[in-house]
Amino acid sequence: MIEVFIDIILLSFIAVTAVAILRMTNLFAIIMLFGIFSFLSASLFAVMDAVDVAFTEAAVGAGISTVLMLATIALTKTQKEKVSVSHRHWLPLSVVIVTGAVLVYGTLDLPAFGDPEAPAQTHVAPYYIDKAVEETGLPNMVTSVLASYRGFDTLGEVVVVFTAGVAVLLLLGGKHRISDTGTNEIEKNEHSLILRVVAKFLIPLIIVFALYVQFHGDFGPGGGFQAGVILSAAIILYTLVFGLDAAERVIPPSILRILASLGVLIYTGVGIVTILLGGNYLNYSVLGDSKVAGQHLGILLVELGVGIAVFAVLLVIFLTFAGRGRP
Amino acid sequence: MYTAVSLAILVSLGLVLARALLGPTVYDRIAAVNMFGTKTVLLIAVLAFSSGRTDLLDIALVYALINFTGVVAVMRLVTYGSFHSSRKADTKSVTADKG
Amino acid sequence: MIIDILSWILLLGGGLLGIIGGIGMHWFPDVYSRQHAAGTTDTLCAMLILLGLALQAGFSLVTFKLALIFIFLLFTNPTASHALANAAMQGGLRPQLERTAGGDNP
Amino acid sequence: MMDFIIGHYNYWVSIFLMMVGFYAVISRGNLVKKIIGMNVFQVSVFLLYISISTVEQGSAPIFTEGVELYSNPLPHVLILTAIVVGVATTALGLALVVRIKEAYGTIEEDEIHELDHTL
Repeated sequence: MIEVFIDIILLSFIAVTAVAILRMTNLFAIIMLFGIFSFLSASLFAVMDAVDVAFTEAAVGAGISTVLMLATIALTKTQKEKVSVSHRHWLPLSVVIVTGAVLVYGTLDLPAFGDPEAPAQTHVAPYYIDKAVEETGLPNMVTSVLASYRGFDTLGEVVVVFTAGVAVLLLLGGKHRISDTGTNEIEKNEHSLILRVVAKFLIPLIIVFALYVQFHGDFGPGGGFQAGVILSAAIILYTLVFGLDAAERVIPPSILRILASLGVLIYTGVGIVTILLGGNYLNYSVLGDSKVAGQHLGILLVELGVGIAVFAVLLVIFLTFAGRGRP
Repeated sequence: MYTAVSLAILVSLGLVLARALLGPTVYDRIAAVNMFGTKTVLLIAVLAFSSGRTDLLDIALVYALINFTGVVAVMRLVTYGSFHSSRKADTKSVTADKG
Repeated sequence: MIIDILSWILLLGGGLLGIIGGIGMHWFPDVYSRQHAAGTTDTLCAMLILLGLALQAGFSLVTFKLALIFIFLLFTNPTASHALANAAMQGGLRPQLERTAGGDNP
Repeated sequence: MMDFIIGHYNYWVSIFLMMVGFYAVISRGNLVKKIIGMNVFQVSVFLLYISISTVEQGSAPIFTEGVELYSNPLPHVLILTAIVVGVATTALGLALVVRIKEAYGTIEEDEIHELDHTL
């Protein structure tokens, strides 16, 4: 009962936050509120038993997306949204109200929240719940569905992430000089000592935790996507505290580009190996002595590929944003 | 018992959310986001115990770690104006905030 | 039994501090005093609740994770408060030293 | 009646968020605001999917001894990957905004249209 109550309260909070995001004009404040919005949605996922999803949202929303939006604000030098008076507000408002009303009418026939007899619960899901543990030997069903049963789907997603990274590089990667930063100062970090000491202590722990998430993902919540995001957040923290040049000395962008390709290559390569061993593409059963061992090995490799690709792509995106307009 | 604690955390979440909505300066909002993050960590930790799913503690752990990155990013932007230069930016434009 | 009562007291104390911190964010007149109220109660609230939960968990991997969360919060929270106050000061915001006549401060 | 409201509250809030995001995209001229509106829209879809996957009294889909009822793992998989893809595509959108700013000097839609016409 208490979970339903928490659920309702959090949903009300998230609705209030969304309206505030809509009404505010200061973009900086909006991004702060968007951080809170993402905290709330991750808590909601946790309340609704979606542990892995909450994990991903926690790692993405609190770190990466806020940082990227802030970088955009810095690059476009726009703090405030211009509100034009001439805008006719009734047209979009009426479109939205009509669409919303139709959608709400549609929900009246939906099964109630948490109904175990709902159509979504009775088709393919029972198969996964009954067979996944037995067929792959992994307790975390989300991982086995992600990497094995729906391996094609995940391959597609990884390629989309990779493509987005390439596109960001093409758009912002080149050297772009801004005229007003004429002084060539030596990158000297003025951030306070306290921040640097704490960051030095935290960053190794974040990296170790990311590795735990990567390899424990078969048994508990976690996996390649989450680990990649957490690992890139660690390097982003390093960049923020010690400066961009220092970070590029630690991980040169050329290596990151190779890593991003390598991640996707590992994923597709596992598929090719399964074909060569006489199975179907991404059917890991042929990889090991027994079916279960093969599945386990295949999932481990594929998750590793996903982790490397996501880590490298997100970091490339961040470094490209951060380095834009550098003198 | 867990119910009482989660209710208390929800109340404080509401109060912090109100502060984030009201402003008036950016720093109030940043403080609110930071405190919201900590309270979310606690809420998830309490929830992990009340429902007996201790896996949720991993999420709380992620939050405790990643929340810091976001706050540092905001500080850096407010103080330096960009992520690559170490020159002090004209911060007046950022701090002059009316919600 | 004693451990149970002790952990309940800790949990309730933590919850109470959370609410007090939330009220503190509205009670005080300027950024620095609000940050003071939020930062101090926040860290202690987290400490009490995590300690209370650890007492419930006994000695296991769960306690270890709670201890990790505890250590992270112990380090990051005051650091964030420090960085925030520092940024506010550099941003040109002065602490309000005089009591305002019509304010809602005590 | 109360049961009906509690049973559908999740869907209604999802739709509300979706409409807030939609409104931000179609009525606001600022491109960053539009992208944030798109993100709100996106989160509403995530919430809807996860709401559908939830089973009352169910446990998280990680096999544990003695647990019979699990939530549906399939929407979790879809949304998990969608979140990471979402942040990558958001980054792409933001990169486009940065380029538009460099080319036009503004990120307000009206002003961009005006500049297009005067050229």
